[in-house]
Amino acid sequence: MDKVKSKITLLAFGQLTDITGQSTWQMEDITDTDQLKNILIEKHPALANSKYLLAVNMEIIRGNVKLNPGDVVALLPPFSGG
Amino acid sequence: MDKVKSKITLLAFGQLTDITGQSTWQMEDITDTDQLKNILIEKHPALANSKYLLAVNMEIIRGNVKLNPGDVVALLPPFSGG
Amino acid sequence: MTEKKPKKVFIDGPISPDFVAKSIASHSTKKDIGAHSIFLGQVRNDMIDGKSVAAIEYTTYPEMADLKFHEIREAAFEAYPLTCLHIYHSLGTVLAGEISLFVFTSAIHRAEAIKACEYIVERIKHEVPVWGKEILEDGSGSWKVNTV
Amino acid sequence: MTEKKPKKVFIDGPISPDFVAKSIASHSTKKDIGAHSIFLGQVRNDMIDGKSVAAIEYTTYPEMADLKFHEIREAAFEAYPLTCLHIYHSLGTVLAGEISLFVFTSAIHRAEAIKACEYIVERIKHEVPVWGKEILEDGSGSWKVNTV
Repeated sequence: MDKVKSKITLLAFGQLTDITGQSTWQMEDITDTDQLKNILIEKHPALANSKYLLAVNMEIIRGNVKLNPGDVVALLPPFSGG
Repeated sequence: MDKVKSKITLLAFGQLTDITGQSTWQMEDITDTDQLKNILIEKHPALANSKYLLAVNMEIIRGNVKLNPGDVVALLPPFSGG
Repeated sequence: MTEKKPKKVFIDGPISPDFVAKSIASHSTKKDIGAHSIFLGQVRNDMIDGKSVAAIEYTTYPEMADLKFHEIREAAFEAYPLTCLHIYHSLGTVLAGEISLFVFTSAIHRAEAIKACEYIVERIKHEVPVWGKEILEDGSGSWKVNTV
Repeated sequence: MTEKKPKKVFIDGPISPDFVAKSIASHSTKKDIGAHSIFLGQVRNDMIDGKSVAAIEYTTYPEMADLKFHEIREAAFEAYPLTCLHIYHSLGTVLAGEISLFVFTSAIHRAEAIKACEYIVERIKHEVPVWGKEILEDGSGSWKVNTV
């Protein structure tokens, strides 16, 4: 039960899904976005060379941000709509 | 014959036709645009209070311009296309 | 002046939405186009002396207008890398709510299409000898003055 | 954030010229409108590594895109005195030559409609989470990068 609560949801889009191999998944025991980024780069080294922004609960963040259980963190490659 | 050759053609457009009462006519023995304007205002005093530009052979002119037989002089009120 | 023949700009009566659609559709074969910018002028039912405008009757000095449209077209192609450029203007009666001006620019990238369209609309409003007589609901007329 | 429900922006597949025509026609009853400005994004058949783009497949982060479109709409109405504003964007496959973005602003005077349309297009390109994968003629894919 506590485990479910401690999870954050990850979303990847566009070219980043080629690197992450999945577009949505969950992770446990992540305290902030710096820690998250390090773990992601360890798992997917190609992310280090990728340009992307993080959105926490649909808001783009800069710098390090504390994460809470239930947060949705999205990895957004450069937009190319229109 | 010479009389025909010495004529210039006048064109009036838009609200100016309400003043001139005609949209195209000819005039004789006009040497320049200053003289033309004076004659027109004499005939149609309301022109003195009208905003308009003169085009000689489809080119808008400023200041006084010499007129030659066969020239087409147009009285252009402010444009309101679109 | 070039020797190119001026393109037909004037249309009798209003410009229909279907005409705009056909113009757009005809560009689907030009696959280097990335952006279209369109301006449409629509006749407003402004109130004048307590009476609303029912229609505008457009007249022109056709030879000079053709020359001006041609100059504006050439200048736009000179100033912006456009793929396509079309200008249509109504003559005669256009009812309130109907369209009387249609400017359509196409380019590889958006900035050029957008800037060129705006440039052309401004030049048309200031330089092309067209006059609109506003026909009021009671049938009387009032000469239109453009917003600068 | 207001309580207004975000308007539907996304369309499956290309935006047809007829859809644009219907949007234009629906404004003929709004007789205080004097000017419409329309931007259309069209898919280009760019050459990538010697192969031409046959189509773009658009995907999005729907919840965030809806939020962004809503923010952009509110900001545009705040910044410009608009009568109407419509935004449509394609999802899924749009072939080269077809239209994937349709921004439509209407105002009493031309300056507001034109400026607002440009403002909205720029914000969409920079802020809305949509991604285009260019599908090349041999079926391979290449992720699109927007012109800044």
